[in-house]
Amino acid sequence: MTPEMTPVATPFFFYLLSGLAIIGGVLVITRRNAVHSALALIVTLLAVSGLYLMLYAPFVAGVQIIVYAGGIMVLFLFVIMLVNIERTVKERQFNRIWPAGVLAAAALLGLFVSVYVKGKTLLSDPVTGKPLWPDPTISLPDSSNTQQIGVMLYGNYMFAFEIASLLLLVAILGAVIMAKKRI
Amino acid sequence: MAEITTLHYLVVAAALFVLGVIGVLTRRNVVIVLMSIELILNAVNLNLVAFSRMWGNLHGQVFSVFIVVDAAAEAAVGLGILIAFFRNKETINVDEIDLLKW
Amino acid sequence: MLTSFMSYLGSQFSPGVAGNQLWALIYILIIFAGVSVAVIAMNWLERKALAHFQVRLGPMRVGPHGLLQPIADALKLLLKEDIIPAEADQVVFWVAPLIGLLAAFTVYTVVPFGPSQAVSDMNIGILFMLGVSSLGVLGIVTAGWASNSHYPLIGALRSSAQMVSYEVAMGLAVVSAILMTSLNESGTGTLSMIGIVQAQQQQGIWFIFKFFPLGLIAFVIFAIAMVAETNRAPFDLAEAESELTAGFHTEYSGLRWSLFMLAEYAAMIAVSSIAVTLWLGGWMHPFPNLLSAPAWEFIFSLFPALTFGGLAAIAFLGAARMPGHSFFKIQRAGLAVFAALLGVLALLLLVVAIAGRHADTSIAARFREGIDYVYWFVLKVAVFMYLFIWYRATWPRYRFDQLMKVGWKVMLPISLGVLIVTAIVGVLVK
Amino acid sequence: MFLDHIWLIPLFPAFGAAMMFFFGRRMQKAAVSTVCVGVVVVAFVFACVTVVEYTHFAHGTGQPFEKIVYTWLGSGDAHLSFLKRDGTPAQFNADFGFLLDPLSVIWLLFVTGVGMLIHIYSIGYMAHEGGYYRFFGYLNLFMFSMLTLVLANNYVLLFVGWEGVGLCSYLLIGFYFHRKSANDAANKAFIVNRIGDAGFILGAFTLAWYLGSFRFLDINAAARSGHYLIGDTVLTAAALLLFVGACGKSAQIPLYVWLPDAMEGPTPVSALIHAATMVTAGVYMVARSNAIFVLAPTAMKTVAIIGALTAIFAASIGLVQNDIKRVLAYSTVSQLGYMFLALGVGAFAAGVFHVFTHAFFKALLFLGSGSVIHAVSGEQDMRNMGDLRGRIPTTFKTMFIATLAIAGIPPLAGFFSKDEILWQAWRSADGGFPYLWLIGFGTALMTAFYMARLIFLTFYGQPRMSQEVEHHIHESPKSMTGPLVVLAVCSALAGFLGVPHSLGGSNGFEKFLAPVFERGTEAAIAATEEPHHPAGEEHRKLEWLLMVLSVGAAVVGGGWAYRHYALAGKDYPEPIAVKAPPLYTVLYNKWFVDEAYDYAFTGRRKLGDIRLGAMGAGEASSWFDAKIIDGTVNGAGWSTRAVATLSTWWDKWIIDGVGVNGPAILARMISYPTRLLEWGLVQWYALVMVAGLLGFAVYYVWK
Amino acid sequence: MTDPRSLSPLDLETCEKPYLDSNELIINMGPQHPATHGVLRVILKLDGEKVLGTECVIGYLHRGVEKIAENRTYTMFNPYVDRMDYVAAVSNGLGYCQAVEKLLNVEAPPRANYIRVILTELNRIASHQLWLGTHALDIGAMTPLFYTFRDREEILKIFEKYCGARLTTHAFRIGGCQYETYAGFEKDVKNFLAFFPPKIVEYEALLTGNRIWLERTKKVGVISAADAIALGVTGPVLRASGVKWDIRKAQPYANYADFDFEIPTGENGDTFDRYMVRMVEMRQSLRIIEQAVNGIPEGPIMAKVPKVIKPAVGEIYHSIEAPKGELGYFIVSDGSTQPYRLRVRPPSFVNLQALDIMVRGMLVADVVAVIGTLDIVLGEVDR
Repeated sequence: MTPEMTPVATPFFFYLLSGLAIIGGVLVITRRNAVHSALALIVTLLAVSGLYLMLYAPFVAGVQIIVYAGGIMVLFLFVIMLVNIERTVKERQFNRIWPAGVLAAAALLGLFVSVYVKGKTLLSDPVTGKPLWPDPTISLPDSSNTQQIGVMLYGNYMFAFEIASLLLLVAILGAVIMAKKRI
Repeated sequence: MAEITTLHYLVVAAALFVLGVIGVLTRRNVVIVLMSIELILNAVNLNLVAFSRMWGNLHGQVFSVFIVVDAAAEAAVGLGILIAFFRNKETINVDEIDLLKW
Repeated sequence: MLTSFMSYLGSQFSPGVAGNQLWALIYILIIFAGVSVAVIAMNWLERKALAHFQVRLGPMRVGPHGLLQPIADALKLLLKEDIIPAEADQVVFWVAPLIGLLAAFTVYTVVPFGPSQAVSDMNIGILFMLGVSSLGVLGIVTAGWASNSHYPLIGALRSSAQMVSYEVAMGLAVVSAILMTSLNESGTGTLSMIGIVQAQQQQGIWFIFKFFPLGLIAFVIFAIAMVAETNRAPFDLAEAESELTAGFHTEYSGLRWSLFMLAEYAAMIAVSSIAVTLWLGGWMHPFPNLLSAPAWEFIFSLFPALTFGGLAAIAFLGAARMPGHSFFKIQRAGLAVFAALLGVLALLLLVVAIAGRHADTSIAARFREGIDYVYWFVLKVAVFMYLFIWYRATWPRYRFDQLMKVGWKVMLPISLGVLIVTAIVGVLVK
Repeated sequence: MFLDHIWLIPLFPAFGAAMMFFFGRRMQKAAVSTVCVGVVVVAFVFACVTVVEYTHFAHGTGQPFEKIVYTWLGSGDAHLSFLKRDGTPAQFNADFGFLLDPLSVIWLLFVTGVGMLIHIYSIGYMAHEGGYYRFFGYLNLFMFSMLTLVLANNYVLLFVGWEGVGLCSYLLIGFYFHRKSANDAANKAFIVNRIGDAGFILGAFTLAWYLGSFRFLDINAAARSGHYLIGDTVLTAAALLLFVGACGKSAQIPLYVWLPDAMEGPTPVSALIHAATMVTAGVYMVARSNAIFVLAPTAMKTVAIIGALTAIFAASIGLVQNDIKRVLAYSTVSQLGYMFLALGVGAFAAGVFHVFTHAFFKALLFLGSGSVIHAVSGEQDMRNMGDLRGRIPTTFKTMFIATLAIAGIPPLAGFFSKDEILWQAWRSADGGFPYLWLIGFGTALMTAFYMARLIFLTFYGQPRMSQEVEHHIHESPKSMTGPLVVLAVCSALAGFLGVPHSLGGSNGFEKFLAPVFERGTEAAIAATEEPHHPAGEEHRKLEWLLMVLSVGAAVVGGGWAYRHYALAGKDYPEPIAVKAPPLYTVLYNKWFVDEAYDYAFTGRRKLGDIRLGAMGAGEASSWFDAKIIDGTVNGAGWSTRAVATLSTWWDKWIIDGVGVNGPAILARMISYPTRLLEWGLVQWYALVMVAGLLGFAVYYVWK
Repeated sequence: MTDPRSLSPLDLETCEKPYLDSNELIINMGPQHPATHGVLRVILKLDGEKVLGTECVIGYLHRGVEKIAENRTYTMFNPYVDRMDYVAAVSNGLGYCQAVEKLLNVEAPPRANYIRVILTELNRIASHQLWLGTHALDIGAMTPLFYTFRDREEILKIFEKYCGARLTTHAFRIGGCQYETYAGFEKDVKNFLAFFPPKIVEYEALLTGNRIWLERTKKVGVISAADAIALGVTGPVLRASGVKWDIRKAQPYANYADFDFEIPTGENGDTFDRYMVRMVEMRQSLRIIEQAVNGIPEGPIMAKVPKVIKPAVGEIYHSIEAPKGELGYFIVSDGSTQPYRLRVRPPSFVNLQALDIMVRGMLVADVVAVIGTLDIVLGEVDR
């Protein structure tokens, strides 16, 4: 009934949001104070949520905001406040093997880049000749996105859904028991 | 600015992933390590959703919902362990968490 | 631009859906201004209403009957020294009120003042609303932490624990209302705010009365949870002045403090809007199923004019009843001018109502409809605002453990039960 | 109309259980019994009406009725499909569906009927116990699970019921949870059953993988289609796995050990769950899968042999037990063995018939023993009873009838079903089955002996209880004796449903069940080779001869017991103990099976110095850890020390002289790579992970 | 009972550990705090929100009243006592005047006694009203404060008309009253008697049945009778624990013996009982006032007191039932015009001792409620 939302200024928003996300990510891993890191992470999460909206995944975007930004990050902030940080702020921030870590991460980045480059040019499907990363041709109706995800969650992914619920239950119990004062 | 393709999203996700990996591998503060793991998971989610858009079905989005669930569980348990640990050792530095070494 | 300007007036959709960026921008501005004004008015109203609950007059000096008091307050707050404690975390201290404010105001992008009178109609409207309003916690937590002081820290922990706990009951109550939207032929519900109101329109009933008393219970739970969610009395533990001086904003002053207040009141209006949308039929006038004849439509469309007319009359009466002393000359004149303004507004509304009385697609009719929608929506929200004030005047404050007990042991099971029963009844009815 | 709402039958008790779960704590006892017994009565009535309607529906053709309420697992979506063994895709579908055919009709009727009677009985029995609502809630939950099991139309739903009854059994055995023995027994039952359940679920999935469905009708149709040869390996494996499940649930060798211990539960529970209904679930399941078993002769033989062995084995233990409920428990195991014997020799109908009659008289025996225990203030040891005949007459009379029935005295129910089994065992074509008959015959003899022993020790002889107890003896309330009488009538008359041809009957029971057990094409050919009704006079005479023999055995066994126990006073001698003391010891200690299990599986006992079983494994790993790993570590330490000593020596005597720090450098070079592996820094491990990830990715991208 | 002496004092050194296990937090409540009724400073040791212990720091309002007395004549000192419990100035004055009268062996005339009783009981109501308003405000109910202040105004008007002051009344003189009642005094008092009962109903309608109020007050700040006696707690706090002790009945002064009234007691010694005791006390005060105003005799209002008060050498202790409990004056006279030593036994000061055992194990919010329910006035605590 409603017309599909037509994306506006897509490139602009994409670069804005991804820029925010990456800057946030950089801040997360560089700040001394964990609270600042957490705030930066929130920025990243919200930016990623915006990217989901651009990808016609409003439900995932909503879940991202509610669960991540509203739930998990509050938990993080809570914990950061509980464990005192005055000492850790003054200490060395990186461990002794950080060059190795950065090197490994750089190798990983190189891997990604090379795969993407290859995927764009070489790795096309030999049979159909289609590239590995086709441009999105089939448009998803985002007006019924939530309904469809619901149908899939309760249909195809029934087991996974149930197991996820069980996982959450176990996590709750585990977290409660571990965070208890006296075990 | 050209049109935004799937690859663009993948590149962003790769960047976030690598940032997360750096955080996990180098930071000493456990809380920040955990946050870096959230970054990694987010990068994966972004990939999944981008692929979901690319193929025009919703499986990727459903999976990303599951990953969010997983992240919530991971954060809860991880922080629980962290608090329990902090209570005993009064530190939240990864390289001081090496009791099993002995 | 003109076409884009005019095209919206004939459109069935909210500007966000129709892709009309100009109008979306206009709406954002209108809503921002409107909410700010509403908060200011609410400030005055709260002081006056609370005063009258407590057998006193409230502000009387600044402007007639204290009408200009909020402006004076705002000026005072703007001019106050902006203190940042030396030991505070400067950046976070600075950012915290903005987070709260941003969260409170972003919610309004999906508030449906009418079927096309909204910034946008998101597919995940209610989810978005709950999510973004839950971000307000972050502002409070960071404010409490950044102050680097004990009272704010306790206040922040209290309030975030409280908001997180009550969010659960709130969400479940919301879900039971959303379930009700799926009772149509296709069997698919909707999360869109406008869709929810339209579902009520199609089913010809406000959800508060649906499956009596299930809808009512869910509504009551939401109504309680939203008070807790906004940290208002009797759940105002986070800023319990008798215990924690001022809770998380103890160290705040001046402009920053006023931002917190702005956020709090904006959040109150926002959650009230959710309640109105989900259970009280949104923009619909009362008895949508019975009184839907054109004659009734016309009568209901006279309400805005009547309301403003009534307000104008009250203001005139007030002006007339002012003491005849020359000290009151200016005040009397001011009130008279205010009354005259209200009267003119009433006349304008009357003209629009009469000009647009035929339900055609003329601009006047569209205008009339829009005004009606916004009027009824705002009226219902105003009732909630009054309730907020009333609660504050009547009840003592809960203790923290009692609050948590109520949230987890009373509200959560009830809302879960209501959700389950609603689902069962919904299936059976189908 | 009722047939269409067959899914309501299990829901009635479920409703009762839910009521108990949510509100039971606050309800009066009267309200509890009204609700809980009420729902079962309603279920029974509903079941009866449904069955009547079903008989009209089926018109004697025995056509099954299937009602699928909704698709429970899987959505018919291609994403949930899997590849069958033969490579064709199949749906993973499990419905919430109900199947009514003659087999489930029989179970439905006696589960609800006997269940109802036992519910009524429990009102009186449990009147003074704590946890009243809990007990009835569990019972109702059990009824729900059992009915789900019986009415399920596929293996998955059956498994739900299967696990449900297992859970209820666990809960009810451990009902007196403050008694350690009850808790242990409950745990034992649960754990032993898990072993069986593992087999069952593997079997069910094997079938689904092989035949492409969980639905009984699909599986039966496939099995009977003739596509599969007799002796098909996969089907044999599946049948054996299913039989493992049946062994667990129905207490067959080697998984029978839990059932005698399960008598820790309240007596009505023993009657309902551990005698009449739940333990026959295994029989039901095997009977339900008869189409598979028919295709797997090896499995059939296994079933028959295990059944026969269990029968005689348990009966032999029952000969000398003193606890009244334990005797009955071993009797149950033995009778279950009979049933499996019948199934194993292909006489499915006979097995089911025995389940049917056994449900009545064994429930009656248990309830009667409950009544006796009730009368003698909770005493369970028969050595402390005696001469109760005149004091609790109703109980005595009904129990006597039941004893006659189980011993196989004509014309009571047990006679017909047991003789049918023995006859089928004798008659079956495959070689070696007369031996099975012999075992069955021996079992019958023992059965008569130990049942008569129970009766005589309990009701005859001289009173051996204490004065105080004797003073308290009283007949049980009406709500307890009522069910006893009804069950006694049933035990007396139920046999006439299946009077064999040889006695001029029409064997209506077998006819009724025939559609369920019809053979498929392949199997039918095999079946035609042996005529189904050997009408020859020879056969009839043989059959009569066997009957006379078994009745004779019953009389002999009973008579022997009479000789030794009828006048038993205090310190009466046990005949077996007198004649063959070692045998008595072995029997009294149940062939030392529990001990053997402790040695072999749990490891609670040590075999010499070695511990086996689960604890043994733990101990072994502990030993491995302590000796090998720590030894290696210590060895490394020792060798390091040695190297260090050496280097000190070297340093002192050689380096100082020569002036080179070589050994120290060497030691560091040796230690460095070791340290790299076990640094203790989590991020190092993560780094290794990333490196591994990189390696894999590089390999796959550029291979 | 828990011996209050067995409670270990707050160990400030070991508090604030830097790690989570202890989780102990030191919080300074006051002296600038909305709920400490002035300048009380309470140091709270908290485990999360749970109170592990308290330490009251007092003296921020110390003015050396007792020392001042040694440098003033008996008459000159009279106004100073009004500044101690400034919400119950009349009671303070009554106690002092009666103590000096006792020292001088002077008896106030009957009419003066009647006036004294009427004013003291009015003052008791006023004090309780102020307590109710602030107590409710501490617990979060804003509205009662304004209601009680509105009604307290009526009492203050009577005071003002009688002696010209509203708060620090200085109403009585040694030997009687300075002022004869003004014309219409009795009418005013009777008007008040008619005016006030519906207002108590109004307060109770706001609070007594209120669920939140009940949850906040019941089982909060419990103190047993034995503990209360051991600590020397008096007044409504003691009576709420079930001890029927009221100086007006136990050692009647002025002419309280002439009046018929009851002593309300509680059972549980919790905040709610103290609330109820005070509510009933207000009604009982009305009864006393009614009897007094109806039976007020004619006659002189001053006894014969020498112009220069020079009591004989000796010492005297006299106590009265002030709104907050037993208010006692111990005066040592060396025969001069000034007291050699004057010591006040203030009820607020003594009652404040009970704070610690009342709040241990409770939550922060309860500390506020308990401070409110103790009804302390810092002017009296610090003197």
